[in-house]
Amino acid sequence: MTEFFASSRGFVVLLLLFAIGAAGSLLFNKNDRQANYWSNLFACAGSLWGMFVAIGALVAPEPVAFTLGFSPFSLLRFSFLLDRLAAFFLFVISLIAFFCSIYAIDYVKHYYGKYGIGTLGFFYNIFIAGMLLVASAANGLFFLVAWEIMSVASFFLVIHDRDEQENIRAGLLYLIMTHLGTAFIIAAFLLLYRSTGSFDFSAIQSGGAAISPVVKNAVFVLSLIGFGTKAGIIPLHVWLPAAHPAAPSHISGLMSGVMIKTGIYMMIRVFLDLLAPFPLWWGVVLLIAGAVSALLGVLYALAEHDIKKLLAYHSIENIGIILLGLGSALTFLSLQLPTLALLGLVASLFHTLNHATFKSLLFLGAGAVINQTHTRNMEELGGLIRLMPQTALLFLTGSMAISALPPFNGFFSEWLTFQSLFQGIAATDSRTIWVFVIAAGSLAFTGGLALACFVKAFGAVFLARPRSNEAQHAREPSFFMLAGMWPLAALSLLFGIVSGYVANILQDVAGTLSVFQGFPSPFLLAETGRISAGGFSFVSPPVVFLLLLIALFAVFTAFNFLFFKKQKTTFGPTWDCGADLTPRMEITSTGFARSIILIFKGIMKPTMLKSVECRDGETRYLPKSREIRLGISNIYDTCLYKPAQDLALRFSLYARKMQSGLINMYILYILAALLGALYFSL
Amino acid sequence: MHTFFDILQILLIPLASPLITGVIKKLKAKFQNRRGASVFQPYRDLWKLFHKDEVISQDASWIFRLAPCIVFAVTLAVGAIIPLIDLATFAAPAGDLLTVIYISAIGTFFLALAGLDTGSAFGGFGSSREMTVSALAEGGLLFSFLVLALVAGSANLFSIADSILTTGNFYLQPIVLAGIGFFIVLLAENGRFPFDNPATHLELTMIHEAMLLEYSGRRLALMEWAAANKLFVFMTLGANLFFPWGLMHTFSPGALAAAVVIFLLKIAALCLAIAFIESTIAKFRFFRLPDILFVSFTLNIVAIGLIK
Amino acid sequence: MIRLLRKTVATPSPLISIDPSACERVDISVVGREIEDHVKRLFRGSLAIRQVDAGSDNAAEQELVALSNPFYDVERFGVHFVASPRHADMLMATGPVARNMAEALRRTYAATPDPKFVVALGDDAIDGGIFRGSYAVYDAVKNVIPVDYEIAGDPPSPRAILCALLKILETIGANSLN
Amino acid sequence: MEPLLITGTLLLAALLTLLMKNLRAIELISVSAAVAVFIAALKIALGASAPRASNPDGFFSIDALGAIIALTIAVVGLAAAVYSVFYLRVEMAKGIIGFHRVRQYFILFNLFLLAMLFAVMVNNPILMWIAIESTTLSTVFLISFYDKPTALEAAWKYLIINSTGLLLGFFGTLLYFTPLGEAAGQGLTGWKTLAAHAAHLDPMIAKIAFVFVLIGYGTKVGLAPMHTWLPDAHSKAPAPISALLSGVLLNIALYAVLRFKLLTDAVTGGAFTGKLLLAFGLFSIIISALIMLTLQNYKRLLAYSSIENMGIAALGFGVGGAGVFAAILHIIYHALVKPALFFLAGNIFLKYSSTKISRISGVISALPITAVLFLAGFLAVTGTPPFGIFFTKIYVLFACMTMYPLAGFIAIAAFALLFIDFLKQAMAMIFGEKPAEMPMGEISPPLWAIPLALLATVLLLSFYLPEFLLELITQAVEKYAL
Repeated sequence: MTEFFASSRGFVVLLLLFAIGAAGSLLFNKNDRQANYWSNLFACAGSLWGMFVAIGALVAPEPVAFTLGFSPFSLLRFSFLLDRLAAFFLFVISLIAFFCSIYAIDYVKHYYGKYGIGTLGFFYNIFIAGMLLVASAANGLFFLVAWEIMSVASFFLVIHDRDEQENIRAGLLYLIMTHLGTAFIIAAFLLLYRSTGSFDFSAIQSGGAAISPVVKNAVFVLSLIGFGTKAGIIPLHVWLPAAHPAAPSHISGLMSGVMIKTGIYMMIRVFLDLLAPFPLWWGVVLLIAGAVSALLGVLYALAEHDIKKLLAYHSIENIGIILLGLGSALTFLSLQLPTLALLGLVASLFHTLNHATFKSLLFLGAGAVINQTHTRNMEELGGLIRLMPQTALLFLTGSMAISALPPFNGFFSEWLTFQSLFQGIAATDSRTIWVFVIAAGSLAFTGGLALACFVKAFGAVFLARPRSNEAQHAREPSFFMLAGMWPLAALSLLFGIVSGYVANILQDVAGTLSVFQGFPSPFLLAETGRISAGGFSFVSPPVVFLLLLIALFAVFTAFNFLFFKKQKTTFGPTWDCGADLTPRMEITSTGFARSIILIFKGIMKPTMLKSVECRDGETRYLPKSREIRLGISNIYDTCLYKPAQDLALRFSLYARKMQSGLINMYILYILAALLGALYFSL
Repeated sequence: MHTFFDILQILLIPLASPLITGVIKKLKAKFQNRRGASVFQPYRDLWKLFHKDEVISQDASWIFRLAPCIVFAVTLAVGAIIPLIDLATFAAPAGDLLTVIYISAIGTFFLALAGLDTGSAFGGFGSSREMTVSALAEGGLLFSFLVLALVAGSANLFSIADSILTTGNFYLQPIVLAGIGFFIVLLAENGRFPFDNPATHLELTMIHEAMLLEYSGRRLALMEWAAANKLFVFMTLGANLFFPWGLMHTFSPGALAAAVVIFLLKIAALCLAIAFIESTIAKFRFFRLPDILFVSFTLNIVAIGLIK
Repeated sequence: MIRLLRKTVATPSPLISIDPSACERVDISVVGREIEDHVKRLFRGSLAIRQVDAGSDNAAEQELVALSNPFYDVERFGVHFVASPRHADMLMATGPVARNMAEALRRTYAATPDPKFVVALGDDAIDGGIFRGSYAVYDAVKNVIPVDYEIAGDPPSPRAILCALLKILETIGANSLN
Repeated sequence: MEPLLITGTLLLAALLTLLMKNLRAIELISVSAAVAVFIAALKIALGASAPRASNPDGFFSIDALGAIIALTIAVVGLAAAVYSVFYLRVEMAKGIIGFHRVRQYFILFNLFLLAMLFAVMVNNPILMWIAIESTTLSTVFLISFYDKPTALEAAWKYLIINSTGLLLGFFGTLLYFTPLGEAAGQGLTGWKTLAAHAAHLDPMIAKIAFVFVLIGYGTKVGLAPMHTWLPDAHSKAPAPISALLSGVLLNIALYAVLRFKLLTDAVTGGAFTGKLLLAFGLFSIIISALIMLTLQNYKRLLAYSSIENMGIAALGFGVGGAGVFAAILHIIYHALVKPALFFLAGNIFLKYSSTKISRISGVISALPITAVLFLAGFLAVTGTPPFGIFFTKIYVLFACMTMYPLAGFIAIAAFALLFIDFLKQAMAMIFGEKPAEMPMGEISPPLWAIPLALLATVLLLSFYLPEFLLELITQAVEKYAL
């Protein structure tokens, strides 16, 4: 049975499901209801099928490779390779897409009559199919096609809510950035083609030894920038915090949960699979990029009061964490420490899976909140835990998982990442050790700051009293939205508890890469569900889970049912030194993060705007309202993108001067070109 | 026999922790030339609070009500998996230094959420400050343990203690530096001077207390108790990881007696150190605190450099 | 409010006034030891006091602060001051209750969990003292919240407060025996 | 046979139109002439794809590339004819033009088609030059169709610059005749004769000749810096004419350059001509990428995009190898996409009566289908998969990469910039608030159905090339790739 799924026929069925979903929803464009059900049910079915395909490819003894169709272009082959790495990413994509599609059934209802659901469903199906193709393509050109399809489809999803001018701008930025990234990727593949004479991954891989070091390094830099743009490495991240809030929430969940991971996938594929062996500095660069992204990502998240932007910045942070694992894997490989490299790679893969589950959960939860309150501004939310208890619990689960609190899954992948960094400190020489120290230090601070950030996010959205009228009338989301979120929360916990087994599977996945062939002695061992990093350290997820569960259960039981039961509990207003406590006096999300922002003001360059409006214009004694806005100046815009844009504009204006409108000048150009060409040719 | 120790291990922390706070208070009183309350006063406070009624804010959710249980359970759980007296307990297989750090972070997480839950202005900024301090303390905490792990070649706390115990103090300087780094974090995480004043009545300068202002009765008792537990856990970590001498390897009555006595001496010395610091320096301005925490981090980095 | 009124009406002999001028010359360590005994018996060894300033002139506060200094050191007797009425067993209200502070005082009372005692400290708190009759004050704490005990003095000295506290504890003990 | 038929049909159509007094009849004549031409061109293409079918020495002689270009002319001509009918009906209804203008339009339209096809089909460089020159003449009045001062100015520039350029081209052409000697006097000199004598060409003269031809016909191709007439002309002409100008006329001039390139290569080898083409192609791409960033007029945007695409084709022919294959395909795709875009621009113009980008917003509300198609066309023309231009660009790049990596990198950067330019401008037009008083909905179905058909054809051709087309391309590649 599994052979059927993981075969060309199984894959064609997979693509057909999405194609029918896409085509059907376009046909039903006139009827929102039909389009909704059609597109999302087919997306569900497709994702489910995708999971089967992935599992089939995971259990298959050999990588599944096949070619579909033909093309008029000799270099383009629709060839697929489902090795375990690809299968793993297929699985993650399908898994998240499945739950997001379930969620979408109810979520998109609020677009009825406003925007066409047909086009949404069309691009949604194309988008998922594009991601699946990206993960399974085995030919550079075919990959680029899939990559662009994914990007363009997601662009149309981002601008779906097109009446907001801001969303259009976000989509524009997104597509520009992603296209720039693609340009770099194209350059990288062309260089590879130049050296190996093929776009096929297998040919590139076998010809990898012949590539000169200069070209290899160039390919590394180009593809790091190219894929890094998609993944959201700082400073290439600028599109992420803009595009995620603009997109519908289930799209944000998919984009943040899995789409940006395709960048990671391709990095693994290109660096580890195609280009190995490589010099040490590759890994070091990745480690530094990861450290910077993780730390800055979480700091920017802290400064954010738009819930979806906050989550978007956390995606950047988590990409940084994934890169730390990947970077240590590369470093270890170039230091001839393959077992440690396997550890690092497993860490990054595991964090990829985990981040996909809890980040999509958080985005879906945020979507439920926004759907009810019609605002993304956390300063206007609050108190929703009473009105939306299930959503609150789900969001809390996601928050705990992303803050790496045991026994949720985020902790165990971060644990693995830490271990690989620790191993780097323990096992490498005196120069590289400092890179690992910096990386481990930034990861440690990242963990602490992420915790602070999610206290802020959860507190500002769900706790205390509602800060706006709309937040007072929120209601629990409807069935399918909850049905999409609950399993993700359950998975966050489950992947944590069984993380020993998951790590074992991932070790098999990572071990099939060519660089790990011929190295015995798996470093990670999961006996009785325990994850161990060699002799250095181990953690036993089930024991941790049971320990916490028993401790909590014992304390709770003793507290509530055994002792001191006869004390009365009364309810009263919150004590605030006798003052009238209004929701406006609650700490705001800006206020919460203020101290951290000010501590890191050297890095974050905060901008504080104070404005006071007075009742009496002259004396200014009686303020009517005060407003303080704490913002972060966007140094990437001011120092990187704005100058580049200005430069382009200046060149453009120079070039336009050419088109002066004077016919004499035009004729002069012709003569000048003639003379110039004659001069150079003779 | 082991079962007995296992139970002892679990119960020792919560049972003894109020005593530790009592002792520190007593020592502080002595430094101030006062007689001070009895060392058992914290037990009396808890006992009384458990018998009082509760007033809960009507804006509070289940987070506020459940948080004391979670915070307390977390300290219990952490207390169960650290080396206390015996190096061969059931707790050893649970995890390593990261597990301890991140499990205790659960407590901080819910404590801070509980501070936000009632919508009180004090609770809000208490949470904000607590999270700021604990976020910045995390680097120092992790790296001080990491120094030990690198010395010992293992990240398991029991193995660390064991290894340092058996190989002697070959790496004296790094361990001392890391120990100082850890001590700073201990003060920060437990809201002691110069980070926080545990006895303050001024809402505007509070960190830890501000989050508890809304609690009353038995939930307050549980929170206070959990705070005492946490302090004891940190002191135990400091005493048994950085100076592991006296820990019991294999059971024998003599070893047990020696272990208990030495452990108590170490804890007493730490209590004295904390009381001394609290009596001799003032609380720092909030925005000076990061500097101290970065000092802790830097000390540990230097220690790592010394090992290599 | 209604609950409060009903309670005010329902409680028999609500108020015990204590004039501590008699115990000016007693040894505070003796008084303290007795307080300690009572606190142990009545409050399980821990008496938490929340001081409420309801428009006081700060005289009484000075004296209360003095209780914590090394000379009086009430902490050794198991008595300590707390930061929130939620933590308190006893409210010590001072001042003649300025109109703006009345609501705060009521809320403080409501915020304190049972069992709780309210002590009006100083003449201002008992009957308005020198502020009595002013339009700006309610004259006495008992006009706003139910008061259990009163400690006279303008302001009472720390020694007097301690002495009165002992008497209060004795009364509470006697009541609880009944 | 077919060439004669084409010539005859179009001449006849022009004459009949001149005589007709009935609008419907004029429309019918033009459309049916276009259909006939299309069928004939298809037949030529099918015939040329059969091996050794054409007679290389007749009056008309069509090689594989010529057949491809003729077919694109016929396809776009047909589309433009149909589109013109409905486009002009709207303009007439608005009262902008009257019956006489329409008749004049169709006469010139047919002549224009005739000149283009004749240039491709005729087997003599001089006659080809004349035909190309007459395309200029026939379109001058189409460009100044609206009689506005700016339109007249554009037409004037078009005339002067092109004539100047073509004059240089003519000089270059004559230089190729120098080695003929005796043979020059015997009747019409076909390309084959020229090719046979090309080896005797003095290398110096060959180089000079090619430079003159390149600059001369390059003016018509729109290679920078000789492109200056193009944005003005394309933006002032009625949409269907812009479509023809941009989609196919440029190709014909490029085709002429290529034929001379073959002659030159026989003497100098491919490197010389290749480098020149590459340099001008790259320069065109860079210039258009830069200028498009700050344009304020969407028809000019499309015009500059044509310059860019001609640059890509020149680049492809210049680097040779796989580049030639890509360049030929690129010409085909571009010839279909660009007219579609001009038609859509025409729809927008009909609705908004302005070509300023700043005046256009909310097209997606005002003209939903046009907006969607415009987006699709934009994606197609900027080389986004699954549209074929993506592959042709990649192929050109990779041909570039193997020979001149630096040029490849510059081209990649320019393509990225071009995409950004186009995206920025298109987004500004398509989204946002539409003017309040503007009614919603398309103007008439054919106006969007034609570009839809063209785009669908491109999409189809991106994944499936019909047998005869593939054969033609293969032949053309064989001939033009060195």
